[in-house]
Amino acid sequence: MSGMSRIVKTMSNIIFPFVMIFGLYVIAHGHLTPGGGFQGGAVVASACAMILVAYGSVWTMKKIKEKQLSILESLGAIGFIGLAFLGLVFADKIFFDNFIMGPNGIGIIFNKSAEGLSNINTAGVLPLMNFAVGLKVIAGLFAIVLVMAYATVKVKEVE
Amino acid sequence: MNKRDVLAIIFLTVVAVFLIYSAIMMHPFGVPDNSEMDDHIIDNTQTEVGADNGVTSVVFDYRGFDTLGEATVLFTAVAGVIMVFRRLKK
Amino acid sequence: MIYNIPYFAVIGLIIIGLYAVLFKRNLIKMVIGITLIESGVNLFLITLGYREGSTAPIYTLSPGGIMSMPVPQALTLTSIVIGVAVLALMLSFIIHIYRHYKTLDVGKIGGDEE
Amino acid sequence: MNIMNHLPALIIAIPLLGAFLTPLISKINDRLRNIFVILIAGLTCLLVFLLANQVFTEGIQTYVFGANTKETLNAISSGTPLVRILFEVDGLSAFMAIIGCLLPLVAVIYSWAFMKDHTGLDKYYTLILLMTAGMLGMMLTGDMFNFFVFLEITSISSAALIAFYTDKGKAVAAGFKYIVISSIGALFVLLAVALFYGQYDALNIAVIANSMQYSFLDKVALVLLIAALGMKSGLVPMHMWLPDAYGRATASVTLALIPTTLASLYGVLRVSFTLYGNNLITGNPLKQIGQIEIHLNILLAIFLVSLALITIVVGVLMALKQTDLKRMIAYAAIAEIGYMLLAIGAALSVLKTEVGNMALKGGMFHIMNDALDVGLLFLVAGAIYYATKETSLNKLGGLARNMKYTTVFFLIGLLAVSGIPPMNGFASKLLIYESVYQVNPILSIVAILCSILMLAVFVKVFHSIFLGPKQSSFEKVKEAPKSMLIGMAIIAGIIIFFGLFPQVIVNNIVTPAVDALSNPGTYINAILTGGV
Repeated sequence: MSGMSRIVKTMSNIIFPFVMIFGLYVIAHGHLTPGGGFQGGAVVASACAMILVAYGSVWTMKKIKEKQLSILESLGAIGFIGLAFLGLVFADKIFFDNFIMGPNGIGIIFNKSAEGLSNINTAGVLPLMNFAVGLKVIAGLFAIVLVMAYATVKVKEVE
Repeated sequence: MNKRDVLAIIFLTVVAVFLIYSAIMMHPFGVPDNSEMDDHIIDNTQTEVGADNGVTSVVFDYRGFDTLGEATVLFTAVAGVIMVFRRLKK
Repeated sequence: MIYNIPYFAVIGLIIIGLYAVLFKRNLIKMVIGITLIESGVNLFLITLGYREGSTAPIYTLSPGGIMSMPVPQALTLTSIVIGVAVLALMLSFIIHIYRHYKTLDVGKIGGDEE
Repeated sequence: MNIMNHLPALIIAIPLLGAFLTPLISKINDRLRNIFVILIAGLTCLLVFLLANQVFTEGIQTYVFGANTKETLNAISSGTPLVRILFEVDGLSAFMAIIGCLLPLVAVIYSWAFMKDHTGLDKYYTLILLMTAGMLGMMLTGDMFNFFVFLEITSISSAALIAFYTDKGKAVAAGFKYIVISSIGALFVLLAVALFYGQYDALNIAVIANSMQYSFLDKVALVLLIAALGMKSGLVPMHMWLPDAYGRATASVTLALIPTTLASLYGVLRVSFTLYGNNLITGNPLKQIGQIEIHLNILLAIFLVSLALITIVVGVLMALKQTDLKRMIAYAAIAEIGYMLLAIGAALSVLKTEVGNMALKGGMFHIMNDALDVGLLFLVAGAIYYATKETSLNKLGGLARNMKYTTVFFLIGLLAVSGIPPMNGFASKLLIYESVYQVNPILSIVAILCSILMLAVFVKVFHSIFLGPKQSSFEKVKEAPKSMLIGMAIIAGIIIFFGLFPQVIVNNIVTPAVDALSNPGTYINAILTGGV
């Protein structure tokens, strides 16, 4: 797949930052409004998939390899399970403990309880976990789409 | 129609009959029988977890371990897809 | 009884999906069938959490009143992500099968290659 | 932080962390990665043994994620609903977890030499660790939805691993078949979970079991669960995926696949003995039609025994006519699953008696023995494939001269799988024959006949592969490399140890599992009455 016409490329260039920002907004406000790491990650990954469709998988593969995405995904997963492990170290010393909140919490940021005004600085580990999962989902979904698109290109070349 | 299709039709009919009967036996839509667990979460999400979003507090705190599993499923699928499309020669 | 119509929609989706898996010979159509079953089950989970006249279980800008149950929504979220993962793996298997056998007919795959 | 208090969580978290780190470590060095993966698998094994020891000495262990376990259990006993996920490990879970951690460890050791010529090994090791975490999660969890999530992790990673030889269409087709079967099965499980949730607003196994009403919806859920999990454990009307999957995967993957099928079998046991166990044990009739009382345990017993007999007979007969070594062993594995079910079904009809307990002991012990015996045979098949690049029985021959150790290991596996005295298979099969004979002699005779037939099949195979004239094409065949021999030696050693001292194993490991099966009340009370 060698990419689509110039109109499509230009339009996706214009739309891409808006979709990206919307996705990041959904990730960042996961603990306040509908959404979260998975949903926002899927939005950002769809923006990346749009670029993939517009420019073609061969071009995209030159810019970013699936191995780099795989490492990014590993980092997201390690961040998520690492937050769960930190619960073993701090506060109540329980796996998956929300160690920032609670009576024994060590909160510096995100330490406020919900105040009715929807303060973003609430909910303890939840925003951090949202970010870790968001990173994981962006990298993971984009890696799947990229690898599958690239593989189907090769099928056509063989024929 | 061969033998396999006949068996499949019988199977489908039996499943359909059982499921329709279950739907009639279910509690009416919008009026759940029990809701202690969910009421507990709705009442306590702001004080225990500190999140305004009840669903996120379930996803990442009350049932956070499920979410770890879910993230692992996605990780598994990505690893599987990349492995299936790997280069075969060194 | 009339209030149970959402459950019948669920059953419709599951039965159509099972029909596609059992009778269709094209691999892609089988995968579509599995996705239909999965949508049916997800819809069932979501309908279980609804309470009449309820709002979303989110306190931000909440209009007040009763809230619907949050657990089924979380479960559905998990099951949707799992569904995406399974779908991705199945489709990549199909791409490979097509490369090897040059067909998507379920009866012609699995044997020795041409 | 005392590690001993966090064992159930660490058993899942350590392999998961290992799996997430493996892609990063393989950037550095392949050798380092292999060592790292073996270390992680070994550490998991160690943790499982520690946990099993705790369970066997102190009773049921629970772990609540994200909250203090004791406080949560106290709150439940005073009426607060249980919202968090918890792990509950009783004798049965610990028994299965021992199998589930041991075989992947051997598979990883065996892979070092066996897989070294292939690409994509970082993903291969990642997936094996994920599979280990998935099946251990299935065995330890006390939450129905969590069970579904781990079921999916296990089946996705197994499907990807079955399709590892992507240059062969057959392997990919087998992987596709497996993923279709298991995703439909998993959706059935999810539907059953949703039915429970809709009625009781609970997801915990103990809580659901406690409030079980045996309504029509519960029966639909039981059928869905047994059908889905039975399909995944390879019972005969739904076994078609198993020979393909076992036969086309690499030998090390097949070894790790065996405990995943056993994890599904664990699901069947957990559902029928704990979730629906109250009725099973108290023995109240489900329904009374005139003079005839319909008991749940008799119904289940008839269903399971007939399924088991079909499974044994079909497995052995199909094994007879196979020409491919690995497919033949796969059919033998199906027959072995039949033996376990036969014992469990027979025990259901005479629960709470001496005979019932003996049958359960035989069945449970046989689960462990089957995993080891069939696993060893698959490893030997893998070694033969590694040396000769051939699995067809018609072409192999005269390998005994060049592959002495492998021959010995095959002989051990052969004797064990067909139940000949010094091996472990004899110990468990003897228990099964004795107890089943007291329930119904005919069942026992059929089982013995099939066992003899199995011996005949394997002796024939042994003769055609290892004995006979030396073939010119196999003259330069060498013995398998060291890491493969070590892997086979570990399993062979355990087999012989179990065969020589069966009483030690039965008393220390199997009996707690049998107690857990026949007393579902303890599993439920451990959660609902504050762990007292």
